Amino acid sequence: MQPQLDRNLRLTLLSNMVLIRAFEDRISELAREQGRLPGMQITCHGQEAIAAGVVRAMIREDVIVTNHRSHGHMLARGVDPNTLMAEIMGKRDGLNRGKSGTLHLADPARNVLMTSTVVGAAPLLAMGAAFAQHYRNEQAATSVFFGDGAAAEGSVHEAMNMAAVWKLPVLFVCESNCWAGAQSHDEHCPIKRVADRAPGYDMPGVVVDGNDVEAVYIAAKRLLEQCRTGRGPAFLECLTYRMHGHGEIDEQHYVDKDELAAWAERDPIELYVKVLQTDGVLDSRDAVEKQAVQTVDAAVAFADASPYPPPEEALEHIYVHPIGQEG
Amino acid sequence: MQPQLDRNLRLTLLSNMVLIRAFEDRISELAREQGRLPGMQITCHGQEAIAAGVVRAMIREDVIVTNHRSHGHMLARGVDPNTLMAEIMGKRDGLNRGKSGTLHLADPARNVLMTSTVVGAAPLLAMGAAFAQHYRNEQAATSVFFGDGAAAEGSVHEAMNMAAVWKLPVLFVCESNCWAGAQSHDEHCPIKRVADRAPGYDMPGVVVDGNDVEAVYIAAKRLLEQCRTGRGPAFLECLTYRMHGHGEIDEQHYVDKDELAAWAERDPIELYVKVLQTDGVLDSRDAVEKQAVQTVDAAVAFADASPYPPPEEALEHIYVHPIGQEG
Amino acid sequence: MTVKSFGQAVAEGLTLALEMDEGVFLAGEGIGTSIHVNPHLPTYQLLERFGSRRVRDTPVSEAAIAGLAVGASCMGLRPVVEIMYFPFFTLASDMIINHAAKLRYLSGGLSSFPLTVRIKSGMFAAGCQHSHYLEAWLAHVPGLKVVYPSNPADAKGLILSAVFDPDPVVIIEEMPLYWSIHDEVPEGDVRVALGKARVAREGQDATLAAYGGVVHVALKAAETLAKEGISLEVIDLRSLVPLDTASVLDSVRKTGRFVTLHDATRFCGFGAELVAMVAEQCHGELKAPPRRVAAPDIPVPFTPPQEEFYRPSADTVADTVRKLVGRS
Amino acid sequence: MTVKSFGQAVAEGLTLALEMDEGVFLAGEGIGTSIHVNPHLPTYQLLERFGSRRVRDTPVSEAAIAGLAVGASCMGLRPVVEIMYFPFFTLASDMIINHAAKLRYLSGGLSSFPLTVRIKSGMFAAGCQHSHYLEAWLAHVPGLKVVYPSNPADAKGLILSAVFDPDPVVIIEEMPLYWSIHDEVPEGDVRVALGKARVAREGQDATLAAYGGVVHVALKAAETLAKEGISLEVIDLRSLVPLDTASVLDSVRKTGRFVTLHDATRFCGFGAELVAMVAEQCHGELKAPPRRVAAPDIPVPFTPPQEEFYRPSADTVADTVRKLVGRS
Ligand SMILES: Cc1ncc(C[n+]2csc(CCOP(=O)(O)OP(=O)(O)O)c2C)c(N)n1
Ligand SMILES: Cc1ncc(C[n+]2csc(CCOP(=O)(O)OP(=O)(O)O)c2C)c(N)n1
Ligand SMILES: [Mg+2]
Ligand SMILES: [Mg+2]
Repeated sequence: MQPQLDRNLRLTLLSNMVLIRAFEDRISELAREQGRLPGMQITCHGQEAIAAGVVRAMIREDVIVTNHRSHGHMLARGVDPNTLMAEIMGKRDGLNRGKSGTLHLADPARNVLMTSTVVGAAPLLAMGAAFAQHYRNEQAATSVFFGDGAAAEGSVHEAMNMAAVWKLPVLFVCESNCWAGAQSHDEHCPIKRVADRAPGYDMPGVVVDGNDVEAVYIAAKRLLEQCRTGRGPAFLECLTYRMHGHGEIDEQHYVDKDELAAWAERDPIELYVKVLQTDGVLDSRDAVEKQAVQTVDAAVAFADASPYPPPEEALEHIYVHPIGQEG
Repeated sequence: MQPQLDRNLRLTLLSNMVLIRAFEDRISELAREQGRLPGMQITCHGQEAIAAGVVRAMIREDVIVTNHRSHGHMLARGVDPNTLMAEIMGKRDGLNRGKSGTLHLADPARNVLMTSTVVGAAPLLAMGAAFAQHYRNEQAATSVFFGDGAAAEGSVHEAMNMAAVWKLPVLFVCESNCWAGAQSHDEHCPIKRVADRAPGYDMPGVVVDGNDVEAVYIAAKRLLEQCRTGRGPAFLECLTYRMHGHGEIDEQHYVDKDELAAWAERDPIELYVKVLQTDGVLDSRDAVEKQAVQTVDAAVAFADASPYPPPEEALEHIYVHPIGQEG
Repeated sequence: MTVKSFGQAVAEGLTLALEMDEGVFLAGEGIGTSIHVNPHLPTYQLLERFGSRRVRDTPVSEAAIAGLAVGASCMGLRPVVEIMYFPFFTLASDMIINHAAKLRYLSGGLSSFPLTVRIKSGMFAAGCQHSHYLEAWLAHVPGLKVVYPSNPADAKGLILSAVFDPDPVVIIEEMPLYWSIHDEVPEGDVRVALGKARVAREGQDATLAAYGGVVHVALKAAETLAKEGISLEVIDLRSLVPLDTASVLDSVRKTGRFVTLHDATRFCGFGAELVAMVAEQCHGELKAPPRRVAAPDIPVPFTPPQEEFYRPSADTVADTVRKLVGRS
Repeated sequence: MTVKSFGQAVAEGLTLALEMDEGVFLAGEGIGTSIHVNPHLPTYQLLERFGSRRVRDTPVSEAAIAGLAVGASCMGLRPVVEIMYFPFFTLASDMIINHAAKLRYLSGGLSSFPLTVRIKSGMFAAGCQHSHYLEAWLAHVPGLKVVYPSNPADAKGLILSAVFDPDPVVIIEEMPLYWSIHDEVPEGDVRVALGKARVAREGQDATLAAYGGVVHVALKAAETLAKEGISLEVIDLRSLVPLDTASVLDSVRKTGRFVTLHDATRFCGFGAELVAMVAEQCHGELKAPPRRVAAPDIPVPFTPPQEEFYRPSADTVADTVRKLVGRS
């Protein structure tokens, strides 16, 4: 039995997930409209509980490093949906002035420090960020999100090894969604649970149901606490399923329809709504959803109203002091 | 209790180790003579049992890939000491016409396929070689030697992961000699035994006393058998100690003298001589040693007699058909 | 001759190679089962056709993909491995640079490495972690050969030459060409020799050397210039290493003017080598300074107007040539 | 001013940086406890002096070393990390090329990465897996700065500028210089600005641009040539990015002749950029073709006579200049 969580927290977990879903639904729609969203769109449909659960378990000083499937992490962390949507559209008022698009979002003011879309790179960046926290003796940790496919990369190994040798405060969050592109788990990983590698780095490896937001929250909270108190890194594997294609263009011809349907039955939002309704915590699901849709409507309106940044601005933001104009 | 090995095999194990020791002793001496051996010399003093044990456990079709500490593996595999010594001196009659020196020896005719001195690279090369064996359905395996320090590299992780996913016939031989350069085990590895990572790749991880040549031989033989019969890769960690500096220039100021002395008590050759004498297998230790020294004397004479290759030969051996001269 | 897309032409080269030699196998991320179902992709349905022994989806593990190629080729196989996008080449670069390119040398010629690395390049609104034109890096490394086709026939002919070359060859494929360029492709095992440039358009007033997709940009500029009475010779290098220096220099000696064009950034790009070579060899024969048209020295931008800003255009090429011939 | 070795000068720069800013830390393989005990090594006794928090030996894990620098610098620290030998840069290259150099751009200027990467280069009878001159790779990547000192004062001054620069700077240190070059070094926090070349020797007949250890080779050649009445101007670039183009071009305009020199292989080396730039900018002002003196296009050989064969010599430089001025 999981301990009972605070009512407000539970409602926040739900509303975070609902907002993420509404946002990703809209991305999914917009991606089908010709010329609306530049590039391939990767959503986190089905993985909302991991974003909400882990991020709510973080304290303000904690830092996030994430990967190509980052919208949920950003929204859970409170990144402004307006600038987020504008960024995804490549607009001037985007979070990163249209320099990132969906793939490399950063909001350092909210400690969403960096995103890398090089698979496996985020854990190395996170290890470096956690080093800084450790170096400064901060009571803070870094959570890094990556996929089960990423676990094949040498970079993840090096990050875990160095974090472990130096006891750095990193929580490695592996979103095991059964796929890496069109490759299934057993095509890239010889063992069933990536977390079983954690003991090889002398760190705890915890496996949770990634569609159970409270389970994720509770595990993350405990492990982050351990990270913050000098006991070194930890590994949290969240079992889930990628409900959309790898990108919105991907029609998942390689996915077993029954498997997908079975996971749809375990939708993290539906599951949690049921729990909260049973516990009498949730009055109106509709209100939460309506609010989310309004937020997303506003974000799209904001983003649509923003122009593209000027082409020549492509020359900016490379160096702090542009070359030839140093002090 | 280990099973009793064949008398000839036991004597071969001993003579292999003794030859390696004599060779490395000579390298050590020559390294101290100004201008005799180009570059830094890395010997395998103290690790002879691993070379002899693993290589004797291999069949002729098996392939070796090795690293910067390779002389022992080469000699155990029957590489001609003359051309080996000449190569280390950078001479024209060297195994690789002076292109390799001590660091990148290759003798494909004897299935010593490749050496890489990029730490951690050998396991990737070995995985690729084992893929070829698997692809051709050969009943053969690849043994790869690397250090405990190398285990920190992402390349070793990627090699183990891919070999495991595809069940390739690689025996990963980790020579855990307590050091990586001047860094001790716990500065680069968060766990005591590197082999404890093997289950994370669904492969057996066996730890043996690397100074007990028969233990190494028996374990390697069993694991290689498994590799050759389609049961996938295996990991063998041989616990030992680096008895000389990282290179012959290294005076090991950072090494605890008592620790070194304790390991000297466990010299693999001395231990085995005692075993063989107790078992009445070894008639004359002196004869074995004399033979080895003669072989090494001859090797040095051969190498000394060989000139350096012509400078312009530096332009050769890049492409099979030199550019501009393609058929 | 049949008209095929660039991607289909690569596929045809790969198919032939797989048919002709049992030692040829393909490996890469999603080359078998892919999230993209597109008949213009070079490995489309090759898994179905040749099975997973010959056509192998790999883990997301670029160092291992390259290590696989180096190790297997040393054993005599002919691996053809794919690096999904050029920036990820960095992850494979130790294997390719320090091993594929050097191990034959280090062995004193005892070993050889008949491997092919296919690198997908180009821009597709994904930004600089997916798009980075690094061909100059590869060309700077002795031991590699580097080819860069611009059209379907060359793509097929170069991939065949690459696969059966005894040394490591890197072939750079610009993804957007896969479906955007269609042209005639000869049937059968028709190879294009490595190191032979092609005159894509004859001209008298200036020489332009390019490779890959921008050859079409150059041809468009040449078309425009022709209407103005300026005749631009366009040389499609096809192969950067070996480089067909004679073709370039002969043309420059004929026209007396030289310009290069590439999608890579200017500073230390491949164009620097071409201009340097021309400056060294044709001193006193040039009627105007040599010029480089290239991307500005910035990462590939994400947002569409900036991506467009990055890309060297036919207009820029035409303007540059006009200036060279004194007509601006 | 005190006379110091090149290695001691780097050490002095690092020491000052560590003293001046608590956010500066060093990391690398064997930079604290080393197998080499040599007072001319740049990190000699820094561990003893600053402790293992500030001076950190790492696992053999180049990607992690670079990732450490990127992550920690984004948090506001000033990491100074070492890549033991240049070929191992490949293993760190994803972090340096795709992250250190690009993440500020991708963030739209929100983040910055004040990190320094020290790469040890040079030849030392170990062969091409330990020696590979890849500075042209780095210079081709927008977002990095690249410096390459030739003497102790510059080494100290450039390392200080690098550490306190707000952007990623790579400094290439040629190991053999550590103990072979001694010269005066100013006391205290005396920085050498990034992007300012130095005229190492004035001359009138030809301009030679070089960087790192070969500056001394060039000076030796200049000495020989002077005796023959040929006056060679030697420019020590000090920094490849930003490049002090004005200094090079002004000198070329004065002398009318240009030659570059580097230890890297010729094809697509940094000399190609320099020659291209001069050819573009000084067309009609050159009295002779520009020239490159560089290593042949081969991996760095191991055996001593071949290593020597690889290395561009003062004799070759002198011969090249003699030809340029029509005196051969
Ligand atoms: C180094 C690298 N290789 C390949 C890719 C292409 N790629 C993008 S996402 C992806 C699959 C990643 O799978 P996983 O890590 O499980 O994350 P998921 O997409 O399932 O969330 C691949 C192969 C990349 N971005 N980076
Ligand atoms: C990629 C790489 N990094 C660093 C080095 C320098 N180096 C050579 S050997 C060595 C230590 C290796 O330790 P280990 O793997 O335990 O092997 P051992 O020397 O103990 O046999 C290092 C760091 C290298 N050759 N390659
Ligand atoms: Mg996944
Ligand atoms: Mg070791």
